[in-house]
Amino acid sequence: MADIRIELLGMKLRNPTILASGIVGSTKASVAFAAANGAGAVTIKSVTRDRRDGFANPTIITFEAGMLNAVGYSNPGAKQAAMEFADLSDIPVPVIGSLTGTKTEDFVYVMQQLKGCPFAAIEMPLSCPHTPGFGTMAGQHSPEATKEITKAVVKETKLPVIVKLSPVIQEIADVAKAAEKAGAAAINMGNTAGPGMIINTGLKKPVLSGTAGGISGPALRPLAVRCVYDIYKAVKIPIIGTGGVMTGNDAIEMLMAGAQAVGIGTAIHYRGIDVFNKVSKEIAQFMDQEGYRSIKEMVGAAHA
Amino acid sequence: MADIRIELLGMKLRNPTILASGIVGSTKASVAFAAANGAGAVTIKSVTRDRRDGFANPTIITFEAGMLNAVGYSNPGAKQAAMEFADLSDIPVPVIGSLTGTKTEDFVYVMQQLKGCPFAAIEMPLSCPHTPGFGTMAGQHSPEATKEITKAVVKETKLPVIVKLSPVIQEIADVAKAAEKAGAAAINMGNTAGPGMIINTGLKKPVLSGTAGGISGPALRPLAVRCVYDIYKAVKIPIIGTGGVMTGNDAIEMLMAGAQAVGIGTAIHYRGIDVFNKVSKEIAQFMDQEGYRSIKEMVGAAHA
Amino acid sequence: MHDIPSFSFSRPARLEQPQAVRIEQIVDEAKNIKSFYFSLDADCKAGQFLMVWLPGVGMKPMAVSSQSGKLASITTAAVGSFSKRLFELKVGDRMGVQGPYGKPFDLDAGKSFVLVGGGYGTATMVFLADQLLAKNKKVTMICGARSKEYLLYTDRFKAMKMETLYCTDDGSFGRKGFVTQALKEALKEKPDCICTCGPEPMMKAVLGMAQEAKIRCQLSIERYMKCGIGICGSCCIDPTGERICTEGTVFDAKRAAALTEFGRYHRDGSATRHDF
Amino acid sequence: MHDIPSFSFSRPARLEQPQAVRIEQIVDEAKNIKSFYFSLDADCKAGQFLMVWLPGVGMKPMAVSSQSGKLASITTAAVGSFSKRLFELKVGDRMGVQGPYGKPFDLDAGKSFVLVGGGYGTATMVFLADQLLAKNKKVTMICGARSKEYLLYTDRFKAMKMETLYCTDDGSFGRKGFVTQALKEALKEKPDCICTCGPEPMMKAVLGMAQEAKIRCQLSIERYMKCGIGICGSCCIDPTGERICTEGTVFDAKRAAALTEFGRYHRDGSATRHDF
Ligand SMILES: Cc1cc2nc3c(=O)[nH]c(=O)nc-3n(C[C@H](O)[C@H](O)[C@H](O)COP(=O)(O)OP(=O)(O)OC[C@H]3O[C@@H](n4cnc5c(N)ncnc54)[C@H](O)[C@@H]3O)c2cc1C
Ligand SMILES: Cc1cc2nc3c(=O)[nH]c(=O)nc-3n(C[C@H](O)[C@H](O)[C@H](O)COP(=O)(O)OP(=O)(O)OC[C@H]3O[C@@H](n4cnc5c(N)ncnc54)[C@H](O)[C@@H]3O)c2cc1C
Ligand SMILES: Cc1cc2nc3c(=O)[nH]c(=O)nc-3n(C[C@H](O)[C@H](O)[C@H](O)COP(=O)(O)O)c2cc1C
Ligand SMILES: Cc1cc2nc3c(=O)[nH]c(=O)nc-3n(C[C@H](O)[C@H](O)[C@H](O)COP(=O)(O)O)c2cc1C
Ligand code: FES
Ligand code: FES
Repeated sequence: MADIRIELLGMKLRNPTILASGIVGSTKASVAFAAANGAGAVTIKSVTRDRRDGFANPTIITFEAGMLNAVGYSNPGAKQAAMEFADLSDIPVPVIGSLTGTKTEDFVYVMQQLKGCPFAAIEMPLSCPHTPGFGTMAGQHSPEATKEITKAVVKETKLPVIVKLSPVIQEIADVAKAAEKAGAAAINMGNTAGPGMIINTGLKKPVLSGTAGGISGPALRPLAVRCVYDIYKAVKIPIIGTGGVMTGNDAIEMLMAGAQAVGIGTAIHYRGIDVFNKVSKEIAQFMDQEGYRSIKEMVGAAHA
Repeated sequence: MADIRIELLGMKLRNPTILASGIVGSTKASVAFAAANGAGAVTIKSVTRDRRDGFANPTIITFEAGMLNAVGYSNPGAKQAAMEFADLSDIPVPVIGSLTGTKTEDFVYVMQQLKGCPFAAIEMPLSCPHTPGFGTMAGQHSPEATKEITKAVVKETKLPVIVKLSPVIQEIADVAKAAEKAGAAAINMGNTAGPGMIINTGLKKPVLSGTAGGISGPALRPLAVRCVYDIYKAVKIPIIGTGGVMTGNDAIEMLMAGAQAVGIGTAIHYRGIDVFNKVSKEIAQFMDQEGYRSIKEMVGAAHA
Repeated sequence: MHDIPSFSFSRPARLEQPQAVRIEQIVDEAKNIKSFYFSLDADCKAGQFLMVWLPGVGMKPMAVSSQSGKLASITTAAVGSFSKRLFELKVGDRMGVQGPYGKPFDLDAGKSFVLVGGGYGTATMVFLADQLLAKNKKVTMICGARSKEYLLYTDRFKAMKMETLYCTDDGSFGRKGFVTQALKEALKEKPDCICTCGPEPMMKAVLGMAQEAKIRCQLSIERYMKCGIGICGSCCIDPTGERICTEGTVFDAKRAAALTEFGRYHRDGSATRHDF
Repeated sequence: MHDIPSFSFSRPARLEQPQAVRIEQIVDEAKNIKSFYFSLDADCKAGQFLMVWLPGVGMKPMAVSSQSGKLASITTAAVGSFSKRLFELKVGDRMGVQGPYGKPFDLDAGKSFVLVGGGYGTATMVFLADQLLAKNKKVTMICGARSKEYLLYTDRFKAMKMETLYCTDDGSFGRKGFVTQALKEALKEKPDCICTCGPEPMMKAVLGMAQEAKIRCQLSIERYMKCGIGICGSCCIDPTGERICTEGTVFDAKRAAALTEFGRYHRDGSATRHDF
């Protein structure tokens, strides 16, 4: 069997699949569950300064091409999260902390609160498309804002900082370069697209209580792959390719576009919690058949 | 059976389905074929100043959630198109001319060339996501550029001018308002999203020769519906909802979001050229079951 | 034509979106408890739940309390903003319904069953009784409530071929006392399996008795639910992280006993902890 | 569970994307004509075509010239940039293949068939002969070429249970003259159906003869193709607008005769008209 282990930001991963932020992940047990089902690393659900209930339900629905969500960063707040993730010793894979905020100070505050948690890296979405005050709705996805927030958080921690971008910007390379310059250790490309809306024609209403929500799953993949491809040409820091990865072949598309690892979220709905095991197996199968000996050989191969 | 006829920009349509631009449409015969299969109106493929071969093949592929295309505005140029569409008397439905360009002068030039063609309206995409020099790659989707180009073309013709927008801008209402102010008679919302990329993992290359292409079909629908919903709140001119309409229910989602008619392109691949007949029948079926007597009653219903 | 493995997988056929259904019948079951009947084009099993959507209000998980042909029902207790708005609906009104979700009870866990229900958990138990009786199982139903006016389905139970034991805290109907009392007696007959759904302290007590008596036990557990489809994580339970909406709602005694959180605390929609 | 009609439709199961295949065998068929064999996990029928992708070069429609089990082939004439690059490939190299597409010949149009092929159109005819013979039909093959060195499949034909008539413009092999000459003679035996694929002027002549003789006729027509799947419109033909890739490639005499464009002009990738 092919060797599918990777090294990323000093983390040793048994395979290149990473649980994406916000798909389960509010509790230590929930990320442990993904780890028990094969994830190479896991990301917690993003934490904000204060406790948030998020949008009222419905918050998550599917359509024939993927998923729509407008959860709205529900989380117990930084202090409670710091307690929840204080001890990660029984989780067998690296745990990535995720934090977000409406203002730069909030990002810094949450980072300070989470300092005691034994995370392997810190991720920051600047890219949620559907929560007022956050991400693209607050302009955090511009090169300028990306630089400012990244700089402030990098100063606050010794951990590698992963900046998570939005696929909605066509000039995505500019944003990635801004993050790199500001000290980001890696790019997660990226968050959900849109936002999109589904209307129930019988009840004549948008289904999500937030009316519009981020698009994930198969519908998102070509967009995410293109963004990874564009960023790979622009920056030297590693890329985590996230968006619509369902199968080993999808993961390899991401790798060939330039990612060193892949985030997986929505696929849990399509293929079950053990999608991490399944995708890892499929990657190995592909490598055996095609004669690759390491994941590295495939990274960026589509650029040759 | 419910009455599914509509009036749009002075055109009388037997049903609210319109063949979208660039899905067949380079020849009179090809739009006649869509009309023969039930389209309420048809749009020709966009015409540019000079003849264009567009991108090399592959130009169109599908993925599990939709379609990717990077055709690149191949067309025989304004003069030849003017001859092709000089006489439309044997086409039983309104024909909408479509034109585009890299500069405002080009839009005006093509408009002048097509003056002799008996089109019922003129549409202009300012929104192609994958052709260098055009649409979003040239910034034509900004409110400012939209205003400038729309003004210039509106001055040149007595026909109603439909401006076709890109779903990639989150503040889409601003663009629609700019178009309305500049004299647009309607908004087509809208063009493909992305662009996206598919990599063939065996050959290690992006499949489209243009590397990235516009995303259409089911993957696009929630994005397009959300944009229609946002625009409906911002402008008074009618909206044509285009993007991923596959079924009668999808069409009604568009109507309830605020569209008065729907564009259909990619669905021809999923359901055949007679998708116009099928969707029209399904709309009527829905109306009968739910007790609607006219299309108008459904337009914007999701805003109540 | 693939030289390359394509790793196809079967996509879920169903869209996880609420569908508009029309309320066909509303039944007053008890004080502040109503059943809503509507036609549902899906097969439900006892232990499963539906997501019920009231536009502009919310969407909440509700156990299936019956299904006969296409007619299904939920039984709701009026406690807060959502359930109170649901109570305002009339026959002919519409609501959104999505599902069913969750792993159901194992109907083949034996020949004789004792069912223990409390509060609106009885909704799950009456539907389970329907399904067990259809399989010719022997069923004993034990229902608990504060007082007579809170007892559910008394007419439905009467029409079913099983023994039903009522317990009320104030003795206003059936025996006075907790369901555990009645269960103790019922266990003397050595049933093959105990099934329970209701307030968590009650279920915890039932679980303890079942383990002591070495009788098989299945529990339908509730946690805060947003998505119902295994994505949001709001229903994940400590320490395994299992999703009640997907790996549950039904757990057997062994798996339930491993849940350190069970009977002790739960989380709300922001994942903030609350003790029972 | 739908109160609302859901209008489901069956989605195409296949992704219309090129798949990487490995070239297993290359056969020199004639001057500047080669066949490429590769394994294909799809059933092809005569009259159908594949889209062949060479990354960085292009993607072109190519008729299926054989299929036996999983091994299929195309036969290509080296004429321009794409075909010349294809000729540089070696056994073991990879290319992309997508399809097959198009409506095939009707094999049940009779008991006896005359097949008329010219140029690489013979690729379609030899595959059709394979399929007709497998159905125990009587087949007469008529092949035309400029001269002996351009004649295709002479060995393959020899091994097939049918009569083959060769015509060369210069008389260097078989009879001297056009295929129409040979067809005239073959029609004396009153075949049930004529099938043809080749240069359009040739097909137009064959169509005329078939109509005159009142014999059923099927033609495989070519037009510029980009997508192969009925979307781009580059293959739409006047005056009906039918898509050769989807409503074709095979037309019967009546439908073909209605095509005012047939035998007169065609369009290139920009939809600019060119006369034949
Ligand atoms: C699997 C499952 C089955 C259920 N079946 C029924 C049933 O058959 N009948 C019935 O009346 N209720 C049922 N519930 C509870 C129901 O979902 C609601 O919690 C209840 O209707 C109260 O909502 P409310 O807005 O009216 O009151 P609130 O005041 O909003 O809530 C009252 C309490 O209900 C709980 N709750 C609120 N929202 C949720 C939620 N989304 N998920 C879980 N718990 C929540 C909380 O503990 C809260 O304190 C079930 C819950 C689950 C998880
Ligand atoms: C249904 C169908 C089946 C075909 N089968 C075969 C076959 O079995 N063997 C074979 O050698 N060729 C076949 N062709 C033609 C083939 O697709 C190419 O046209 C040919 O290979 C020339 O391409 P080139 O780039 O080498 O030359 P070019 O110099 O690019 O083109 C030469 C001529 O080929 C035609 N052509 C070019 N591109 C296309 C295109 N995309 N679609 C249609 N015509 C085009 C044009 O008339 C052009 O003038 C078929 C075409 C069609 C439509
Ligand atoms: C229900 C849901 C909740 C999410 N919450 C977060 C979040 O809290 N923080 C974040 O960075 N991304 C969040 N995301 C985005 C995912 O991490 C991921 O980037 C996106 O879903 C695309 O990947 P996928 O197609 O594999 O799901 C969320 C996505 C979903 C579907
Ligand atoms: C192959 C293809 C070519 C297209 N060409 C054009 C074009 O020339 N002009 C234009 O305005 N839109 C063009 N479009 C966009 C469509 O008109 C339509 O806006 C888009 O495909 C979304 O609708 P759909 O999902 O129904 O296809 C093209 C789309 C496709 C798929
Ligand atoms: S309710 Fe969302 S994971 Fe269970
Ligand atoms: S080749 Fe595109 S429609 Fe036929």
